[in-house]
Amino acid sequence: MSIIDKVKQLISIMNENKLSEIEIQEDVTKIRIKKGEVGYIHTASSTTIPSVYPQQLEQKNSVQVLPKENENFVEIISPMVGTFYRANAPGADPCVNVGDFVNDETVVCIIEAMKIMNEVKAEMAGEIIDVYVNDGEAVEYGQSLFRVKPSTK
Amino acid sequence: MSIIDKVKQLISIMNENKLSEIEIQEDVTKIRIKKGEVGYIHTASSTTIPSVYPQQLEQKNSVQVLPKENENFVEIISPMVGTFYRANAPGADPCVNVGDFVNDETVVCIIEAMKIMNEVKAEMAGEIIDVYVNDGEAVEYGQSLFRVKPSTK
Amino acid sequence: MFSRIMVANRGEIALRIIRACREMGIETVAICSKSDKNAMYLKQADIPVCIGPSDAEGSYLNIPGIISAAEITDIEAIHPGYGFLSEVSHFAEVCESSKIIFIGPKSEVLKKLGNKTEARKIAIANKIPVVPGSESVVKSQQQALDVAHMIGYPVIIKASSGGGGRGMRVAHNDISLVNSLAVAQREAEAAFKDPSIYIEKYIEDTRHVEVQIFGDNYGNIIHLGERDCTLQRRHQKLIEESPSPHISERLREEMCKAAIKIAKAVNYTNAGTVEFLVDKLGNFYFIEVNTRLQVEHPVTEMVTGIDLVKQQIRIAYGERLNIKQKRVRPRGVAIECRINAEDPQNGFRPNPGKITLYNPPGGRGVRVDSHVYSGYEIPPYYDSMISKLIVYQKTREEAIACMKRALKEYIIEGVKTTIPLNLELIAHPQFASGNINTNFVENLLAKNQH
Amino acid sequence: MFSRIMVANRGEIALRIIRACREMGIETVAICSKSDKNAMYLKQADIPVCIGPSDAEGSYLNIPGIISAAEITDIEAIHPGYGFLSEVSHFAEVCESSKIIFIGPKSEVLKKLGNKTEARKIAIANKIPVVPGSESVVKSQQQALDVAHMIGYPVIIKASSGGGGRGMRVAHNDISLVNSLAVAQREAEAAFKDPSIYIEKYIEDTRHVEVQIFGDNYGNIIHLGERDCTLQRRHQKLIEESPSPHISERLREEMCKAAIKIAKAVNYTNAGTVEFLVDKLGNFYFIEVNTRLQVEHPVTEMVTGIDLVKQQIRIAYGERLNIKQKRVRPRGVAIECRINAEDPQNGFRPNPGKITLYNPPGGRGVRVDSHVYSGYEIPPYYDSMISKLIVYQKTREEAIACMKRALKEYIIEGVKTTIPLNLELIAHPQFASGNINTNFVENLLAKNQH
Repeated sequence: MSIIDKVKQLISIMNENKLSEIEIQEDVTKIRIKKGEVGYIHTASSTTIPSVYPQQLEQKNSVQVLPKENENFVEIISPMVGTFYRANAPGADPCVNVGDFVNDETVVCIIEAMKIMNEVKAEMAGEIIDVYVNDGEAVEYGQSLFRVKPSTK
Repeated sequence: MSIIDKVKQLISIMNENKLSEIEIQEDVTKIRIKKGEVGYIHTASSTTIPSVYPQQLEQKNSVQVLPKENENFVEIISPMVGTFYRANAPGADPCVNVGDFVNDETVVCIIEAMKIMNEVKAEMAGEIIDVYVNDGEAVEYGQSLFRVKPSTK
Repeated sequence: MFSRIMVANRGEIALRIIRACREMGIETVAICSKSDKNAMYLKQADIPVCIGPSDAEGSYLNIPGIISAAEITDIEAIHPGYGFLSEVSHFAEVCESSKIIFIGPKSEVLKKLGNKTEARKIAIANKIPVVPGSESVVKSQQQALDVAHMIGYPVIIKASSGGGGRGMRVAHNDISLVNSLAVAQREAEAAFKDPSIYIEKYIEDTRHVEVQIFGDNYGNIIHLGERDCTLQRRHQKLIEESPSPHISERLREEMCKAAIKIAKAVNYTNAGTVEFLVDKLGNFYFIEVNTRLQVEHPVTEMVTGIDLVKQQIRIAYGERLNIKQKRVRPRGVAIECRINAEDPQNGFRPNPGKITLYNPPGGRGVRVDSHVYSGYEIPPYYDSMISKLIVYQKTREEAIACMKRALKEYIIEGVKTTIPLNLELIAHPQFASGNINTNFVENLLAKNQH
Repeated sequence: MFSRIMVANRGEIALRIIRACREMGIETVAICSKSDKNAMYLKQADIPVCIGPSDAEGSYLNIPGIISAAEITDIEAIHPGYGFLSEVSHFAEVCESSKIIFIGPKSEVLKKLGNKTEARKIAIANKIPVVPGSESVVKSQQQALDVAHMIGYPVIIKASSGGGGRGMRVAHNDISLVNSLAVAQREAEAAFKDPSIYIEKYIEDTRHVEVQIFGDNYGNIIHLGERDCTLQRRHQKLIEESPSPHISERLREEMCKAAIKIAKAVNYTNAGTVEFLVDKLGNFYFIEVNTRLQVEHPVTEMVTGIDLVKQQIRIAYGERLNIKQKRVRPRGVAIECRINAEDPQNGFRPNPGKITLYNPPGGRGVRVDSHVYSGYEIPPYYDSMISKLIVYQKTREEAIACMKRALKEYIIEGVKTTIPLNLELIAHPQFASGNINTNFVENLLAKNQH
């Protein structure tokens, strides 16, 4: 059963039972549905969750899908903590610039950790839209480095 | 199915079913959609409020309207802390019994506080349906004493 | 030992007393008003009894209700906490005549010391220095002016039955004295049902230092050192500490001796506090005796290692004081900050409401006395104090550093609190130097506004 | 003093160290994994740095990541806390070669004492009694049987690189020894990447007593008294206290002397703990040295008044020990309960999840060391300990009463915890009597099931 089918089935269960909210989690699949009717008093979803609460979004790889407003873009994120360099060597040209097209194997930057220069690859195909970090700046694990417009397949 | 298609499908499901929120997660993909309508009032409702939270229900007088399921009944509540007596004097008949009809001025019981006998009046007209407290038992302020079916006017 | 006692109070001090009882194996009856009925701290009591409506008149000040609840729950003693009925001699009298032990001094001592003019006379008779002023209640405007002219301006007008800094007004000349007089009397009438006022020389640049005393029913009286409560806003204490950073060892000894002298003069029993003003020259003046547990008692507990509430209960039960004066050796430094739900942006107006997130500080050297929690609704009917944060360290410098980090950790969302004000005060170099007086906070607040 | 140090740990101990630094005016860099990134305690650090994914291998055990983060944040020293890299000599070595001060003993001391067979040899050479057993790593099944026959059953199999009670198995005869051997080696390989094991006589009816030691870089070594950690479940400590209710004054002195002897033998620096078994006859046996801060260090802090973490930092900076041995005078009684998010109904399986309501106890004598709060999500990747509740009172009886009331006050909703188990243990008459051994908890749990 596809996830959409599951959602549909859940909604009919909700309607039958006059539920206002349902949340299920199976392994890595999580579904949460909520109904609000006019005049209904309901939570603004996360309103009761203070800003300090942890949001656990695990990244399995170095590419991150951006939320709604940027649905067409993805980000290349840092796979380690270290110092970000745009070029392979001091004085050399940057590995990539805005407007460059990259593919899975394109080296987009270098991150130095413990005197070791680690190449970071794009791991996707697309166009570099933005570079978030300046040359020589420190980056942490999971930090966004580049914004990329993926190539349509 | 692309993520965009999924989102579109989910939104139409939401519209059809008047949902206010939907959240799904599959592997590393997580989608959450929320609808807000103008003029909506929302609070944390009661779902997130633990049982220990105070509920401030002020009683202005000694009559209490019961919640939904008993909409046709009201309660006479204790105006003070003390010892509950059903009769005016030891051995005497109870002031009221189940089935008796009372009015504003009917004395329904006595509450002894600091050796003083305080008469409690019905402050309403109706039929005594139930007596919650046994003769000689301690009662606290605001405790329900009698259930009454009010006379229809 | 008692098997069951009643706690006739609410909030943090009720919880404080319930905690002591639980540790002593004594059952507790906790009274509450309608609006406190579901407060979480009541779950720590063995028997919670709702005795009246939200307003304090009908509940926490309702003597017949309290005694009636005491009778139906069959308790042996009542701990009144602070505030509410704790210093009301009539309440102690009613307890005494109902054969209930009032955990505090005898009613006649409450009566004697509760009237400040009387207390002052006792001090004078015992050669304890007092602030120059009217020897008794000022009855007319002319008498007030005469007293003011004799002792010289500025003068301070105080309510005879006052307490907690309420009902006090300073006058700098005849006109302000005449004006303040009427207002002070009206305020005293409203707050204490007693319009009597008296007049004292207003001593500027003062420190507020108080001595904790303890007496048993067998004539033994000791002191547990002093607390410094100089940091006040409108005569309301904000930050208290022990030992006082303001006084010399010799002055400390003199004041403690004076405190014991007054206590002995009235055959004082149970816990009490003798309050003094100290001027910048190191002269001290008796102000009054607080015949109850103080809000700031934890700082004394930290430096002496003595549990004041348990001690109160033991003494009320009839035990002898098991602490010899020379074995009371305060060590280290304790500081307490009062956290009030008040809005500093709005003249410190009480800010009741729901605490959406509550996360108290913890770790080494930190004690929190509070009854609130995430989701607690602060009722609008009572005091705005919602927590006391106490730290204990070896030195004052370390205590200040610890208080600073604890205040920074303290999270209370949903209502405005005095945490930022406390942080500003505790981090102020003048506080660190110890060179402050009772006007420090108001001067600082006035400066902040410019 | 250092101006900036890194805390290479997570949870309550990271918060504990950050608190000490804040009080000392030292900036902190706190590393975290992806799943701890938004943990509230990180807001207390000056610079939080996410160094890797949720699994500890990629984050809290990721030496290159930690050193890289140290380089970009320009820190002077690293506090490793307990667990994770705290006892990994290679990590201390890397720090040393990167000119970063490792807040702990020197790497060669970690290496020497980290291997239990080595540590045992040092003890024997210094005439400290040890449990009879294999003098070194047991390499074959036959060797294991030979050792067992020589010292007699029951015997205990331990991982050379083990710690925290993991990788231990008791065998009562040849068959169970042969079976346990293979399992123990596999477990040791999985847990510590080192399958080496050794065998000791299993001493029944034992108490676990450990001595806190402290050395500076100038050869001064002192002890801070003992902690009793007899209350364990599967070799995992549950409740710790100081002083030990099990030992005589003479035994205490002997053990403390032995601890210092071992520390001197290896030129021990910074904080460490020498662990002993005590049998019912009052004989003691050296087990191992924990070359780091212990989970249960707060009980020593309470009775000695010394902040162990601040002391560690000062000594690592190069300060001399400013405490003379004879001025260390423990007073009072401290007890700690570990609160784990575990389900006692399900074999104490870790119970991660969201804490919907969190309300820690407070008041006199109560210390809470915890990083959690209402709304905190316990990640499933790490240790299940979410809080340490410590009480401090004058007598053991009072400490037990205080712990009882504090545990009863403690509210953690949303996940199952060991609070009820702690309450059962602390309220048990046998715990009060002090007459327990390391099997007490398991015997009690077994009894509960019938």
